[in-house]
Amino acid sequence: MSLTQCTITEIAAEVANGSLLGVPADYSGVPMAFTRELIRQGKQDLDLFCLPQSTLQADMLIGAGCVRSVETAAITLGEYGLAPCFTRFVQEGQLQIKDSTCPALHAALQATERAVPFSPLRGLIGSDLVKHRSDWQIISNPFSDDEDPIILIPAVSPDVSVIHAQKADRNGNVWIGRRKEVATLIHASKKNFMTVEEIVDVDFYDNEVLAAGVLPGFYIDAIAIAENGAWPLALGNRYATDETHMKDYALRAKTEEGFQAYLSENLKV
Amino acid sequence: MSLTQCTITEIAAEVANGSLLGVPADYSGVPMAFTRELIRQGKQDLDLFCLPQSTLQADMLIGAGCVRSVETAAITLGEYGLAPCFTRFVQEGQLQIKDSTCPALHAALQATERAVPFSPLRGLIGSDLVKHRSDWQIISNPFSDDEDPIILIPAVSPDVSVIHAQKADRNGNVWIGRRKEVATLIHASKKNFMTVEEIVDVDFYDNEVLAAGVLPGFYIDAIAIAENGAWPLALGNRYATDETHMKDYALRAKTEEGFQAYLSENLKV
Amino acid sequence: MDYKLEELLICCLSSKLHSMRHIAIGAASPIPAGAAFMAREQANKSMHITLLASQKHNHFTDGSRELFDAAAQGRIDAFFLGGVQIDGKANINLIGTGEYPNTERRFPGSFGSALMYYVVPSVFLFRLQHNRRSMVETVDFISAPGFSPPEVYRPGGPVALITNKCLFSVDKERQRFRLESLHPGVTLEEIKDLTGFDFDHDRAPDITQEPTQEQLQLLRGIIALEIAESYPLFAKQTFDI
Amino acid sequence: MDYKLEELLICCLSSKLHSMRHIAIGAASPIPAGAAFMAREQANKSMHITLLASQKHNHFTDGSRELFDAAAQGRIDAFFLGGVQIDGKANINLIGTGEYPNTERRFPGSFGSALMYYVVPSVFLFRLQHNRRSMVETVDFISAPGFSPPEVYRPGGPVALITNKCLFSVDKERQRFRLESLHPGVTLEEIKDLTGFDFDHDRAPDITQEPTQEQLQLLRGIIALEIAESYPLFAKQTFDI
Repeated sequence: MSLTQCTITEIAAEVANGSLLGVPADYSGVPMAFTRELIRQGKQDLDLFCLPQSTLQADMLIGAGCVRSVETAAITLGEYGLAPCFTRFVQEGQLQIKDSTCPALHAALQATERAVPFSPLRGLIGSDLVKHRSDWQIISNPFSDDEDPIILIPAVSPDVSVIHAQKADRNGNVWIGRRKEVATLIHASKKNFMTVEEIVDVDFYDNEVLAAGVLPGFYIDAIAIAENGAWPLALGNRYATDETHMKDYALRAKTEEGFQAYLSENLKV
Repeated sequence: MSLTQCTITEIAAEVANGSLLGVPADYSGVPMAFTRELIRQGKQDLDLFCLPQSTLQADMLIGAGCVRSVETAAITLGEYGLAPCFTRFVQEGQLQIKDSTCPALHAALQATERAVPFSPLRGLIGSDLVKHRSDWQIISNPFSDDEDPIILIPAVSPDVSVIHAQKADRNGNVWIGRRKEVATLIHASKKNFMTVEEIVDVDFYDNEVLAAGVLPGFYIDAIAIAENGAWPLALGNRYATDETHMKDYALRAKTEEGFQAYLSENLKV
Repeated sequence: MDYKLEELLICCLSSKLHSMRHIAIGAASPIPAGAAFMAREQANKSMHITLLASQKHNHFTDGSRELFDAAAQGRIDAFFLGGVQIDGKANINLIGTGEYPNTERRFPGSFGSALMYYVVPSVFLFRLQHNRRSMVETVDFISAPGFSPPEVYRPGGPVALITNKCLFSVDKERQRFRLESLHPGVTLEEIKDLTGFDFDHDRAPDITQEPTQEQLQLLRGIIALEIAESYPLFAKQTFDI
Repeated sequence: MDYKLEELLICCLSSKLHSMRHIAIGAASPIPAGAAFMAREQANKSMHITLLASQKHNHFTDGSRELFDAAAQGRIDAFFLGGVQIDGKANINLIGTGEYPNTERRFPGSFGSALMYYVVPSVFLFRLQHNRRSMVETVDFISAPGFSPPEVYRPGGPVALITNKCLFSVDKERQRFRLESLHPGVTLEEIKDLTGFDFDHDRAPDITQEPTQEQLQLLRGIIALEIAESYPLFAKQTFDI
């Protein structure tokens, strides 16, 4: 196995218009540098699959007009408030929204991870989420003698997933630590790219303690270096959220004009 | 969260006759010291659920007459040959065997892990394994317009699982490294005990690199120290298999008399 | 004694948590977090607290699905859910108001509520703006229902609803809220005015117990620091740290 | 040239593996392991080899289910399965001979065959005792079937069968084995005598290519060392290391 290195520009070029793009939660390593490059390249009609929610990444892509639909459990800026572009686009009917719930998004990817067509899931019955999801099915649990309805969530396989992480090794393995949901997303996706803060000249597998937190390189098509690649979001315990920037974004992106001004300032190379 | 420490004798006492006992594969940390204590305590009618196979542990329990049934993908001494007691007991019709296949055993526990009644699984259709497993069901994939049979594996929850690992920390967290199948087994079991080589006076969560390989303490009922607790089997890269001992076992356990002589020598405290 | 509303709510919630072995707290829940830490300090040192927004107080190692798995396994005793709207049947709406999908006011989404509300034995609802827009007769969208018919697998559900005005308990038999206590200075009439749904109550409801000196000291000391790790803005506003 | 049977088999198998991106090798498979290392050395340095019995050559980090998941995802191109019995329809029996469940001769069990055989595009069968007890008309127990009806999900299946006597390829259309080559010194008549099932063959079958000097050097050098990490007894017997 060997490292295939590339650039963020090349990764973004691999995302065709109309792709289903895997999007990580704020705690999983959000590839913001890549996200800005997607906007620069003027992507269209992206469908976002969030595991299980998104923050600035989805909000900016939506505001920039790159997105056709979003499947998610939530989009929010967290302590910085509602996601302004998402909120505006949904309220104005400009965005197709497939509302889900966290465990259903995990279950859809876990089905693909095991290459089965669906995962059963408890809960959900009686939630209005189900009314609007014609892709979900309720069956009667075949192992129960009593009436026992259960939801089946169909498998989902993103066309491309991109995650930002701290380190890759010289053989293309990536250290993700406890963030195993990254592995689930990557296992379930057809193509995978990572951006990393740095590539270090070791083999993570030489150390069993490090190895426990590694995503094996054979799942990853190519890796690009992106220093501060999650900025203005946090990355593990490497750097914190840029609070000033996030407050500024939350305020400015409330209007279309404010968001466009933010974009033109922040998309400079 | 705090550590509850106990002894191997106490753990074995928690395994009631007739329990479904979770049994790890040779690479997952086999609790051999605990296994010998089970035999000393004269357990009866144990049902073993192997994830996904077993080696000396199941073979000795079977030979000692502790076992009523085994669900497994295989029982073998690996390079040391067939598992002699298992082979003899099956051939003589003294053991109920629920033959399975590795991914089905994982799937049964993954269902319990998510508290759903079943997991779908590909493969298996046309295998004679299915003929003998009235607990499995074949349904038609409800997401397919074409005929598409698929197996459903029902959830399994061991009454007790016991695993041997290298280290616990002072708060009862256990480092399992890459052996994540241990986590699956523990998540799915009603009671869990660990035996460890040592308890170290740190908190694994103080170090994110260590944390990536930790099984959280809140899944574990109690922990006992057992130095060389996997002997004569290997434990990770801490110690290797005792080859001489295994060759000796493989030879002697081929007959009932030989096995009994082996036991009486090796069950001494 | 001088205390903030948030401090009252933390102490009030905390008293309900003494017997819990494992409490999990989701995003945007600083008051539940404070209540859990308080309960651990005061009643049960071996309690396990999972703060999802924290690194220190999050021991999960199997990715973000582990919360839902552990909850479904019955390993999490208490969880907390908010609601843009909460109705008299304890249905919660985290999606928004108006007609779905192009709601008039859109909120982030349902998060994990559509599983957690079903499987965690003690779910506490909280909403800091108690008014007729939030406490409604019928929610515009059910993110997760308060109760389920008997054939639906549901080991868990709501046990209480705390607001800035009062504490309701949940009567599972009657599938209704019951006013448990009024926060100091609030009247029953006021609650009736501010609440869009019918609820049961005593003629003279109890008053929510005020924080003790000991509680306030704990809260403003070590607990404030714990909260600040995950909710820095909240900690700054409430405890000025 | 002087070589052992195991060396011939490793080199023969290896030639079929040149185009594979990811080869996985299960327990008790030292010859497939050697073949994979040889293919990587000679043809494809970027090939990924997963040796389940190894720590060094096993990059899985999601527990022992990851092999099956990765295979089901289509990420593993080649896998190897043995068989107590193999029949003319490429059905394999890893359970034992005689009537199930109390077989006359019991073997370890079916391992992962009942998924792997269905999902890995190139499954190589191997059996080092070629005789009428192992190469049978119909297996006593189907651990995993050689072929499946069209409605069964089956992206994978058998492509070849290697024994101590010869190499068969698999004709997927006809669902039969075809004799591909005889190992040096073996005759077609001998194969017919030793095989309990019907198979296709040329009138004068090819002879299996013997290991080259280069291959033997590689094998007895770096590859022997790699094999020894996971299969010390085999390495000792075969390479005397």
